[in-house]
Amino acid sequence: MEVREFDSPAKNTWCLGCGNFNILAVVKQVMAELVESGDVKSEQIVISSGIGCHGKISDYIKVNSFYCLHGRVVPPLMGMKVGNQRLKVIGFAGDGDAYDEGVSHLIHTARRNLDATFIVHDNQVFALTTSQVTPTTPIGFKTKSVPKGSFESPLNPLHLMLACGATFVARGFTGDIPHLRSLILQAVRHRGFAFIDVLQHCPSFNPTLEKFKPKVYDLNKEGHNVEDFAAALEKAKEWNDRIPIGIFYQVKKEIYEKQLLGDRLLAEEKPLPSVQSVLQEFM
Amino acid sequence: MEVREFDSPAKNTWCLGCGNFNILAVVKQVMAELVESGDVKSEQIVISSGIGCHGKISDYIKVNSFYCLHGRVVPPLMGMKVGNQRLKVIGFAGDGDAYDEGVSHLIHTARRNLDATFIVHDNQVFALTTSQVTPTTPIGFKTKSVPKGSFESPLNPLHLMLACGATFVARGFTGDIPHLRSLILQAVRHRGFAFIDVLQHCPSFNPTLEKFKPKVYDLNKEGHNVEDFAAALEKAKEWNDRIPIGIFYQVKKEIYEKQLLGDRLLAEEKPLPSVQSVLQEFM
Amino acid sequence: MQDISFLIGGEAGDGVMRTAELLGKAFNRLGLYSFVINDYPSLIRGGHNFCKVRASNHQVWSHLEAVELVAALNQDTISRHENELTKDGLVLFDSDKASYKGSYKAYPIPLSSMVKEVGGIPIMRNSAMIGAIAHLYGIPLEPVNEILTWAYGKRAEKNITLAKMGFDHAKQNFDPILKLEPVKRDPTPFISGVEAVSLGAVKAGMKVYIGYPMTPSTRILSFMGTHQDELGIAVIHPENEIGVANMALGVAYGGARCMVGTAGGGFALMQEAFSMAGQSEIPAVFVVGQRPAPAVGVPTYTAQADLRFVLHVGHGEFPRIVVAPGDPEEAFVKGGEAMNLAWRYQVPVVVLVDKHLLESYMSIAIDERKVNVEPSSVAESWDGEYKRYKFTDSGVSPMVFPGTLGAVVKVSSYEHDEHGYAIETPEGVTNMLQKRLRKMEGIIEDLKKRETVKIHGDPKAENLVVAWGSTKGAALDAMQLIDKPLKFLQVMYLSPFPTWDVEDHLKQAKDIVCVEVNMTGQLRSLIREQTGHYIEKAILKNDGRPFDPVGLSGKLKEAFGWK
Amino acid sequence: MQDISFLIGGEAGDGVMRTAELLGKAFNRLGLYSFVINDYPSLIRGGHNFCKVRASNHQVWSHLEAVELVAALNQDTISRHENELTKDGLVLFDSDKASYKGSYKAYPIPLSSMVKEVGGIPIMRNSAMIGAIAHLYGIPLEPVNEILTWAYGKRAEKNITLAKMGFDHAKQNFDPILKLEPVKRDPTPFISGVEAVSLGAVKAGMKVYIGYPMTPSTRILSFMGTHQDELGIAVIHPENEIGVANMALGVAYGGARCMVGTAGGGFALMQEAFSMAGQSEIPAVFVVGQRPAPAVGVPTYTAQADLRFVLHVGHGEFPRIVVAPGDPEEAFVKGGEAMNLAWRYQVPVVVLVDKHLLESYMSIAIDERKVNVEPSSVAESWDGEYKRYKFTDSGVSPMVFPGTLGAVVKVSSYEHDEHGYAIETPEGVTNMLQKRLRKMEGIIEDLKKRETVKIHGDPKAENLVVAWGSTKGAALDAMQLIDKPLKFLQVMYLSPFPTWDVEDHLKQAKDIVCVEVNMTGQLRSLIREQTGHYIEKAILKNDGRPFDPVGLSGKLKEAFGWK
Ligand SMILES: Cc1ncc(C[n+]2csc(CCOP(=O)(O)OP(=O)(O)O)c2C)c(N)n1
Ligand SMILES: Cc1ncc(C[n+]2csc(CCOP(=O)(O)OP(=O)(O)O)c2C)c(N)n1
Ligand code: SF4
Ligand code: SF4
Ligand SMILES: [Mg+2]
Ligand SMILES: [Mg+2]
Repeated sequence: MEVREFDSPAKNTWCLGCGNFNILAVVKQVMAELVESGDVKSEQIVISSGIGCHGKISDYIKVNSFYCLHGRVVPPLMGMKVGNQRLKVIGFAGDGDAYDEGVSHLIHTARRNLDATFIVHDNQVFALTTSQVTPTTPIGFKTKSVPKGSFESPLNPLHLMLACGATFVARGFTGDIPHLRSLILQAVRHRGFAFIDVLQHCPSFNPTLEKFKPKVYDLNKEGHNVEDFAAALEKAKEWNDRIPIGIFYQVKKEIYEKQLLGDRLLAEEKPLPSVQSVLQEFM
Repeated sequence: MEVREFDSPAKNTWCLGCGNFNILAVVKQVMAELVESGDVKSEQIVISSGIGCHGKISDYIKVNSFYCLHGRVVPPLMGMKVGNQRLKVIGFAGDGDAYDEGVSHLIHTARRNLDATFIVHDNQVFALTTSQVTPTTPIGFKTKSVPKGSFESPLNPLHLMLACGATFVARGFTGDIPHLRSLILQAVRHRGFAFIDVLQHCPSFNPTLEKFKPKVYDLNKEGHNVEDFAAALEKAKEWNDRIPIGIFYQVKKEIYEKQLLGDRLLAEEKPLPSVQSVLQEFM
Repeated sequence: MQDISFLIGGEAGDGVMRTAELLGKAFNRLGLYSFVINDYPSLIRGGHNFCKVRASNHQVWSHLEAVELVAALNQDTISRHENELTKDGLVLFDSDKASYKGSYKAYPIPLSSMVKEVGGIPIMRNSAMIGAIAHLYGIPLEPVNEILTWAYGKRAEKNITLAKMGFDHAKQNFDPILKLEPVKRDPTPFISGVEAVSLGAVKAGMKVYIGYPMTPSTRILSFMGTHQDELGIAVIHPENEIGVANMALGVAYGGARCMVGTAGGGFALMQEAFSMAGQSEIPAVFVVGQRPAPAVGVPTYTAQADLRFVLHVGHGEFPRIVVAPGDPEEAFVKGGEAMNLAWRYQVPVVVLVDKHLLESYMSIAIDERKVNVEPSSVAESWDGEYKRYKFTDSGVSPMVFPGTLGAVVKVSSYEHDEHGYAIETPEGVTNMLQKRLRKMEGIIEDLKKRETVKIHGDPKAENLVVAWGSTKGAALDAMQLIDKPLKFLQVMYLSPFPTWDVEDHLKQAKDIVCVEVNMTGQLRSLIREQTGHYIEKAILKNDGRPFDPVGLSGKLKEAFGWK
Repeated sequence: MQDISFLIGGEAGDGVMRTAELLGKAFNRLGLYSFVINDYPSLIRGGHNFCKVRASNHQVWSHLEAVELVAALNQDTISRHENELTKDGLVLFDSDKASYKGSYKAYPIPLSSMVKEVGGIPIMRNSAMIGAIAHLYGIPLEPVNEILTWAYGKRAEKNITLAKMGFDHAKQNFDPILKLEPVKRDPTPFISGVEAVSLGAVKAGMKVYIGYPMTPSTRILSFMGTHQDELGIAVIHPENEIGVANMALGVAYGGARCMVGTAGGGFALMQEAFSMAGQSEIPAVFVVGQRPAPAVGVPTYTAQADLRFVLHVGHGEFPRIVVAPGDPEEAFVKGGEAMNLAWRYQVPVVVLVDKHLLESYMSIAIDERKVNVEPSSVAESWDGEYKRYKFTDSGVSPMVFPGTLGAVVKVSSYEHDEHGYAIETPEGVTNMLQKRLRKMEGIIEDLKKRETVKIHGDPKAENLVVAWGSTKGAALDAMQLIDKPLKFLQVMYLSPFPTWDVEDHLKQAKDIVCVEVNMTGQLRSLIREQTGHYIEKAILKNDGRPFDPVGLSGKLKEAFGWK
């Protein structure tokens, strides 16, 4: 399968140089590779996205998509997997989307270990609504609603996901495309809830590319043991001159839908022909 | 101030032997002590509670109260502190309340370090709706909605709160009243967001008293350093033959309302007499 | 005509509801028609619970407020309910726990001692009480024992012994009230709205039920959960109602029929997702159980005060269907219809019920052939590139699911073009909005072939009662008590509003009274909005309790000037 | 009469809106009446943005769809808007970026080169464009320079140079369109609904604003945020709308006046808290900005399709007030009134606005004396034990805040007694429900003394136009274009519905047309529900765009049979 078969007719309206382009490019490559390698058929892939600049990715890939309400990327993913376990689902959310409006779904779906990939376009800002603070906005960041600078301590999404039992916890960076590509591919191949917080460059409101580039390093090249939970926590806290990217933690665990359904494929099951036996109980 | 001045005329309808009685008793003592010691005046105390068995505590203490919607204990607390910084506010939530319906508020208010105490009556079950699973229900627990037993990995509330930056993270146990009393007193005196997950015995649906009693120990008596974040995380994971209770973590940090308002007391401020100067900008 | 009515009361945890249901079931098996209403506060133990049980040799639709017997497991029950007794009323009570010195006849029975005697546990007092009640109504022990065996299986033995002890004690000490005559009739279930609406949905193809517990819909979750294997469904209880509703959209997008259940407060949280169902044209069925509100309100009681709220949920304009069944049989049929309509027209559908309908049990015939999986708008094939939102005359676009070879299925919360890509042009917006609104025409034509209202009583009567939902029961029974010609228009579909079925009745009527369990006359306002017809007379209340037929008949007579 | 209308267009990020606003402001300072509407898609850079600017020597209430000048920063603007030009229309464009060979007169101007010449940045093209436009409308450079200095402060210099270059180039090459005559009049602000509603609330005592960003209410958050110090308020942007609404209840409970702002989708999430405000009787003001829905819809455009949704938000029955201002002055007054009413009657109040009202700027007089902090229901003292929900004739209970010596202030989401303790008895429930509903009577009496509707045009005319909200502007301007007697009833209060002010006009009218930016005729249905009067004629649309006065006047004439 060619990458360009995923090209959509929708006009792309992201700003020049936006990190979302890199995520988009990489995701299309990953999908092509998945199809090519026989992991999945293209019609079985479903993406879902929130509302925000990131969300437009649903329009920018010609593949099944569920363009959600703001903050609600996760529940439809869970629903569609319950309806049809065979689907390969990938969610894209903004940091506002994932950590503000929709954080309850994220927490619990991680805990349940739904077999889904969840990619956060973390530009540390509500971009589409023209710049307001999100849970990952750094202290001091100025916006119209906080003209003197944000004073709320940011959330650490990796730590949050580790605390909630996600079975694949990673960080990507739009400034390192090959790394991001390999990361997303691994996430999508992970059986269980795979979470990637992607440091996403937003030239218009939070141009972090040059700031993060010199700091970022691949922790998987430095002998980090992805099965060591404590080490993962330790690494998740690192945010100074060095910013680790890569897989922080990965573990095997039975997935939600198998536990709920076994091998049943509800979307293809015939309706129950009669409820008489249950009605009988009430006689 | 006498404890019984907090007695309310409402008829108590908790089941015999319910752990909520112990929380209620202890909280009234703590309030009396706070007033007695001059920390706060009784009219400045406000409690707030969610919907569930626990929530009835709002009716059972004769003190200012905000009996919330299910899951919404935290936002009104934040609102009232913004309106009047001088209030001493204590929230009571159920595990369903705090970790399911309302978890987004909890996470972010912990991060902001609102000066509030938040006590979770964690009976690992939706009690008032006659027993369904919550995020802390253990695997295998059977209810009508999951007759074969719950299979979702429970959430670790202490770890969650540590990950979100709460400045006081503790666990109490309704089977150890003196300890609970001292814990709540310390929480209420903590300046910042003080979180206590209380293992609450529910004789009707989840009678854990005898199960937990032999396992529970006070980690503060075993040389635990409450300022050591890593140690706190480690202890938060302990849940086997031994279950630690006490303060896991405590740290000093500026509180939200001070950063937002300085010393302003909005409820008592006069209205702005004129908006002419701002209107002038539009001339 | 035989028509009995009694009350059983005790503390929460005493097993009152179970007992009442078992008795109702026993009467039902005898061929009588029974009705059981429960009344309990929002707590687990210790508060006062009671049930009213009615049984008759003709169909009954409601409980009666007045009872001829108060069966009390505790003192509290007597003091609370003595005043509900009819003139020759009796007080049957556990003489180990309570005493009675009032003006009604006292029937003391040492239930607790009996339990002690057989080495049972306190909850078994109920079985002895059942035995005593059986005697009072002239029922032999066999059917009672059958029910106890059905209920307690292997553990039934002591209960059977106790039933006999209660029966014998009563026989020796108390005069029977009457001898109930068993009736020969086709057996019907003794069932509540909870089970009926659930089974209707399943019969219409439901594969997934999602709910976050909230009275009065919690029992749907419980019923679906305990019967998930027999029904071949998956049951999910997720983190909150917002998750529930958005998940349900995912299930349907994935290709499986799904229903969710909640109450007013939970439904308030689902509004954005409801609007999303409208925008994305994903079939979704919401069972909304009313209870007194606003906010948490009076959680374990009943109301019909969310009609307007439900009719207008969700921002923006899009077709939605709202149907309000009035009894378990209608809950079964309309529950199934809701699912079928959702999938044929790709719209959100609300099944609007209330605590009284959901939790009260009654004998009622349910013909499962009335509900089947009807043809939906799922496509087998299509021309050219697949378009999820293809413009069609009907406004309904053929639907396929992800996983379909050759189709890219894009749904969106944004206004979109036929393929599902976001758009903003005035023409594009108008076309898609109108495509969706156009579906209403098809829905209306469809509903014209279904039962949207029911006419009860004398179809030629000039005096008209209008009501909806569970008030049907009290209204039907009240009409039995009025010896004047009376017609009762029961409105089942609220959106789209069936003016075609309603208007003539309004025009023909000389005098109309609208009866609702709300204080603002919501159906009345809807009728005025939809037909211009203003119904001047209304019987309204909103105190958590359903209407009582006797009280209602009095109010109706007064309203019609008949007394 | 002078009445100019032109369009400025470019890419998102080109600074089109700022330019239009500066021009509008410049006209306003000259004593002209200006109106600026913006039109932009939901994206940050690169999409097409444009504004229409209108100015006149008499009050204008709306933009005009047709323009005599298209001022284009890019090629796209020309191709998209050429067709909106009037017969003698002109195309002014950056000749470094675009070319024009069409049938209208071309006014090429090398804006980019000019910017390069002075070493400026691309966004400064606007200043040269402003200079050129000034020439076309016969405006001297002084007022333009003043505005540029006001806008850019110390950084204004290059902009001023560019304005002169643009002006000079235009003067040498283009014939002016006309010479605008400055008008002597009392200065008025040039302001949008965003600022007006904010200032109204502040003037009425608002101390806290809480919002989660959502178009079109995001700008309220921005305005409140940037002006928080001057206004003496605290501004909070929390985790989500559910947090927003519940927090707002906490603020008011704590004793400070609070307002929140959102759009339809966010308001959908606030419904449960809205119902809680009703139950707990906590004053709360919600500004709801409409945009095309359902779901995310068309986020940056306008609509009036959430009327029914807003009227019936929240489960249960409780009094609520809904007011829809039609212009910034009314937004100021009604924003303040909303706050005062909320605090006098302890009810939730919705200020229902839309993108068009919130974001369009116009010259309009605002008299700040019209809004003051009115007496509220806050108590200074009370008899006996304090009762938060004391039964009173008016239904309003004196309110105090925590921290008050001797008062225990208990609020509850449950149905409750006078002290705030949960109750379940039928009498208790009825009494408290009726106490709350009783407040509606006081509210109605109060509103009878306020302006609930406005009558525009000829009060004796037999032909009546009915509209609400921002459609006021187009309706007023359309009436200017119709030379027949016409009356326009603008409905401002939607709940409680001011039948007392509405009914007579409906009865007096011979022919009525209702105009709304929705497809289902929501005000029309409300009027039928509330008065029984069915307005047969309606002019409806819901394509994201407000009505254009010229187009509307044509449709009105048609509807009234005048052409
Ligand atoms: C319920 C709801 N609230 C608010 C909005 C408005 N809104 C649209 S995008 C957005 C923020 C997006 O931020 P983020 O998720 O970080 O995405 P980004 O634009 O940065 O990619 C908000 C608040 C909405 N669409 N729905
Ligand atoms: C929005 C909403 N959803 C659901 C409910 C129903 N409800 C009442 S109590 C409760 C669960 C309470 O569980 P928990 O918070 O653990 O409290 P507990 O009863 O165990 O003390 C639920 C789901 C509600 N009141 N509101
Ligand atoms: S605003 Fe930021 S995130 Fe949005 S498209 Fe532009 S650069 Fe990308
Ligand atoms: S059900 Fe459990 S939590 Fe609720 S009152 Fe009874 S024992 Fe306590
Ligand atoms: Mg973002
Ligand atoms: Mg609990």
